[in-house]
Amino acid sequence: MRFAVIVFPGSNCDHDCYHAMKHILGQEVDFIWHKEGLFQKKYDGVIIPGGFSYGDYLRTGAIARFSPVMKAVDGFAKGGGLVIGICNGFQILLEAGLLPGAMLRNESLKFICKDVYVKVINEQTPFTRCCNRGDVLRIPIAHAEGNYFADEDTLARLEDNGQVVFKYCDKDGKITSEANPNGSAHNIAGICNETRNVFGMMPHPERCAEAILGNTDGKNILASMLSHSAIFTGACSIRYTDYKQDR
Amino acid sequence: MNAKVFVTLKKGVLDPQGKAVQHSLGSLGYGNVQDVRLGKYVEIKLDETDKAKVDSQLKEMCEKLLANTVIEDYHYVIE
Amino acid sequence: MNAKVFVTLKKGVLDPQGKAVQHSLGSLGYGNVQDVRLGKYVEIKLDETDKAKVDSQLKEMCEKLLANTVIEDYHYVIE
Amino acid sequence: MEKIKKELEVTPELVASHGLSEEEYGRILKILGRTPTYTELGIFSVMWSEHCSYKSSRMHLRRFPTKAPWVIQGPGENAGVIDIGDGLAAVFKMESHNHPSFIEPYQGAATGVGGILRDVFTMGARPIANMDSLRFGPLDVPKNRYLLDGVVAGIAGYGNCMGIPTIAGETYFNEIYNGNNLVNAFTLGIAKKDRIFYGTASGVGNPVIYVGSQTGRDGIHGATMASEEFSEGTEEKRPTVQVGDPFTEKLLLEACLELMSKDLIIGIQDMGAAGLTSSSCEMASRGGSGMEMDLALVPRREEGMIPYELMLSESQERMLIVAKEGMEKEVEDIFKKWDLEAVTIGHVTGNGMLRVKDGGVVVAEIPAKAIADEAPVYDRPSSRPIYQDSIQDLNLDLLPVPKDLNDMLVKLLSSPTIAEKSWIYRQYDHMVRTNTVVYPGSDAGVVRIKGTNKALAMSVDCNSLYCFLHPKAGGAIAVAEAARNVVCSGARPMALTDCLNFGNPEKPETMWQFKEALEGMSLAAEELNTPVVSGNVSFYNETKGLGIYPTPVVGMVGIMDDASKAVTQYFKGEGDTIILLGETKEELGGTEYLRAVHGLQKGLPPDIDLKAEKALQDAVLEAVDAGLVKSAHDCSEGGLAVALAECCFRGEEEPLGCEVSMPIDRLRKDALLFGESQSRIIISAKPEDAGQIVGIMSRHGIPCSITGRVGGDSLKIRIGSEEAVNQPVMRLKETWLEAIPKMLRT
Ligand SMILES: Nc1ncnc2c1ncn2[C@@H]1O[C@H](COP(=O)(O)OP(=O)(O)O)[C@@H](O)[C@H]1O
Ligand SMILES: [Mg+2]
Repeated sequence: MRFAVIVFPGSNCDHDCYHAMKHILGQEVDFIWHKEGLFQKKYDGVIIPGGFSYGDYLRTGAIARFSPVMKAVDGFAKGGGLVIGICNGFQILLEAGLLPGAMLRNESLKFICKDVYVKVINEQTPFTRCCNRGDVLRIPIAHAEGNYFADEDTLARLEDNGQVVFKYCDKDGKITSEANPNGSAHNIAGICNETRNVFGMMPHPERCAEAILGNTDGKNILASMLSHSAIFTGACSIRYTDYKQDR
Repeated sequence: MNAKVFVTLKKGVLDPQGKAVQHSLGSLGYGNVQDVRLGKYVEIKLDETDKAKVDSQLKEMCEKLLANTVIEDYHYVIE
Repeated sequence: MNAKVFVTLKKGVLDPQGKAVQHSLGSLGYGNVQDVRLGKYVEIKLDETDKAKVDSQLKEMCEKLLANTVIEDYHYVIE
Repeated sequence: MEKIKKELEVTPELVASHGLSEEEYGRILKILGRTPTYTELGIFSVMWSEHCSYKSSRMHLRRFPTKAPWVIQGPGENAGVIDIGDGLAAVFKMESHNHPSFIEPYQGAATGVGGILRDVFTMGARPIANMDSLRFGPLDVPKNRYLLDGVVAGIAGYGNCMGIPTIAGETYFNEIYNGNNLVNAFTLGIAKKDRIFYGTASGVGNPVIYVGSQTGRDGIHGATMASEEFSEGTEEKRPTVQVGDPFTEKLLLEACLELMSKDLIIGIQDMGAAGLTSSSCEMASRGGSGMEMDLALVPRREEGMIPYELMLSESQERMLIVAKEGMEKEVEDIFKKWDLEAVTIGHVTGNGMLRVKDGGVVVAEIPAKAIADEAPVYDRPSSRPIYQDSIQDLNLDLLPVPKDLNDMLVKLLSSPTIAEKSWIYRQYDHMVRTNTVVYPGSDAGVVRIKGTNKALAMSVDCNSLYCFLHPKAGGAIAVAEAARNVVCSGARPMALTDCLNFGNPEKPETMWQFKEALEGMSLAAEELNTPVVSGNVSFYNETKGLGIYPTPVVGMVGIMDDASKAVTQYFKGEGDTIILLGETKEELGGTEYLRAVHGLQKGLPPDIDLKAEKALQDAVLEAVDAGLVKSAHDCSEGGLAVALAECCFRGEEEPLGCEVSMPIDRLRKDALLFGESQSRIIISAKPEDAGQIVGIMSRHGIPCSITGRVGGDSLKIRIGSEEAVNQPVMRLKETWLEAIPKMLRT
């Protein structure tokens, strides 16, 4: 399969996503510079990586959503293509209106980098096929604005439609306010659109997809995008290749 | 022409930064501070003399970029 | 009483945010935007009716907490 | 000289206000053979400031060992470079941003990180890890809380936005830093060994290209500010603080690395302290050439800037490049792709002169070598402080051993210097780039090198109280401890960088401390075979005549061949055997125990036997290599008891208890528990491997005792038949975790 990793000025998890998809999951991956208004190749999935696009100046994701490449992403999504936005990528999808809601500063007002636990609320999405409902995954967060906000109606709709994919929880899977690292409404860590093909999450699955880093929980999410295709239906199987230098 | 744009969090959206400032002011001895809300203040210099045009431009800029209307309100003054 | 405080970067101090916003407005087609500066806007509600007192308090608050006069200027209006 | 533009007239008052001595001014007159122009005066004053010229330290820095077969580039370039095999090199350096961080903590710290990052990527290396070394006054002073808050947010703001993980650091609190906090930032990058770039200008006619942000009036005389004491008037110098723009720097990084992957340039240097002045003089001087520039072409942010300001501005996020002739367009295109300016402002010449024009008029013309290399060098007088004997004098007989040693342990764990630092490092992205194998919280940070099996371990260390009480021992211990931390993670220490923070060098006492500390560091670096490859000196850390403790911070870098063998300090499993390596002596002088619990900063610091240290490090590496070591942690501040507690706390994991017994000894019990004897490491291993470990240790001549086992809910330490410590480990951990957040909430 072939994936596109979008690179905005200020993206900094682009190399990490590339590494995970290419060297850990063995897929074809291209970097796409944000000035490209059209995809030159056919892609099976688009990844909007984390980082600080445009320095996060003004508001996270606010400036990036106007980059030419977002037209291509929009068209790709409307055509049913898989789009995953991680951290800053999630923030960009919100600003672009591809997902509902907005991000506020973390309740602590501080940047937070640490492992958190998330619970799989909906396993029937292209991004959670390798998970079971109720699974608890340990995945790191690293953000200053991950405090998800939406009005009550929107939140109710998200919950009813099964668009809430991950919620912050404790180690045992309990969804408590202590386990909420940033103040997110309903402990939301990740949501998808109604058609399930556009997905955003604050935690970083690409940071925990390799044994050497001590945690492979994130691989379930990245690999789910593969199992969506004809090649990988059914049980999740993952090919490994030796990682090469990605510099 | 010059414009000043004010972007504030909507009523009903929690403002933890404002709360933190209020708390700090309290511990500095300003007990009479009842509420603090934090927003953004944008000064824009436009090469334009037509006030009506500036007005409609500013409205667009706010809606598109300067404010996220899911969480923020805005207003502006033209000088 | 209510007060509005404006904190802006001093003249000559680099304003990376303002620059980024200006650039973005430019590519959105607002070529007539000549300069953008980004600052903070603070709304403060005070349980106080003595305007002179409010004035001197606000000045102190700005100097001590709301602005860092090394790089920022401030002004305020009392309503 | 009539072609030189008329500027402000240079008067004796103007010379004095530039911080130049009469003798220095005389030297300038001799070099030029005439009165300098205003711009030239500015150029000399920044280049000959302490910060840029190292005039008080230069002759002493020669003492450092700087060579080893794996050293590719030692001190003198933008950063040091070592060979790490597989065709790769590690490029690293540390730098101070003390004064700016005191005046504007967020921006001061942020631009410190920005500056050190540029030093590293200007050599063609992609930065992969940062560290920070911080010192503040106590947290019960509101100003210090404000400084800590701003500095940490500034480091986070810049490093996180750049996408470089901050994987380790150190933080101390002591009232001596009340008026002078210290903020030292370290960056390490990786480059291909045969693609290292240097700050050099050569090839007559080659274009000189300015890239990056526009020039504003930022930080004019920042370098001179860093070379002065703080006084009442310092507040007025405030506009010398710059605002950092990490977003632009990220673009600059990517653009420079793209540029360097092609064959387009001769040399490149960042515009750090003294901006365009230092980059142009130093590049010309290193290349043995001259340079001519036209300031009218320099991109600027403000109107009406004069040549003096353009030459001295310290606007951030800028670089100077000497490209190959004819490649201007290619260079410009790369920068354009990243939305950055690249402007050809001059060319390399063959006459050795730095010639600066403003439009058609020459405003400065100076031999480049004279500014860069012929700066004054001072052998400043030094003498041992008269107070030295009295601070070393400690009579333990006057200090009874406390009855409740549990209570002492709790007090130590809540001392902010020992307490957990996650309030700080949680704000730093320490995982981005997906290389971090060992997170902050253990002895050293570890990053794997993608494309190889290797990893690099790194640590920053300095106990400045030791350095105050005995600068030579303190300097040696800083090196030894940094290396020991690296060894505890399973890596072999290879080379170090330093940041030498001291008081006013015009005081003989400061110079004595400086020379002694350097001697100690040199001896240790020699013995441990870890040459000094880069560094930075920060003098004048004084306010109203009160200087800081001598604080020579060491950043050590080590290599491990197999990243999967990285070791952390945390106990791993119930039933594992605990082994204490090294000898515990009755050494309480300079300890955190005396300082935090008894309010004494006195005595002689612990003794350091460098041969024993080396043997210990070799032995531990052998045991790690054999796969025998499950955890390793060195004893530092707080001694054995605190080190054991830290092994039990296990970072993010549930804590695990342990039971340890020590034989009855002639030592005082508090010295046994909290003394800070050097060259000690606590390791844990499977019980069946203990014998083999003891074998290795005895072969290396390392004192070694099986002292206990991991398990239970409590930390128990027996001395003979007495239970000296017995505390629920969960409660201890909470105390330790909560100490700093609690102080910040007040
Ligand atoms: N300012 C900081 N930034 C990042 N990490 C820090 C900082 N201060 C302390 N740490 C981390 O906290 C842990 C404890 O630090 P320290 O007490 O200096 O350890 P040690 O005594 O073993 O050298 C280390 O892992 C260190 O990297
Ligand atoms: Mg240490």
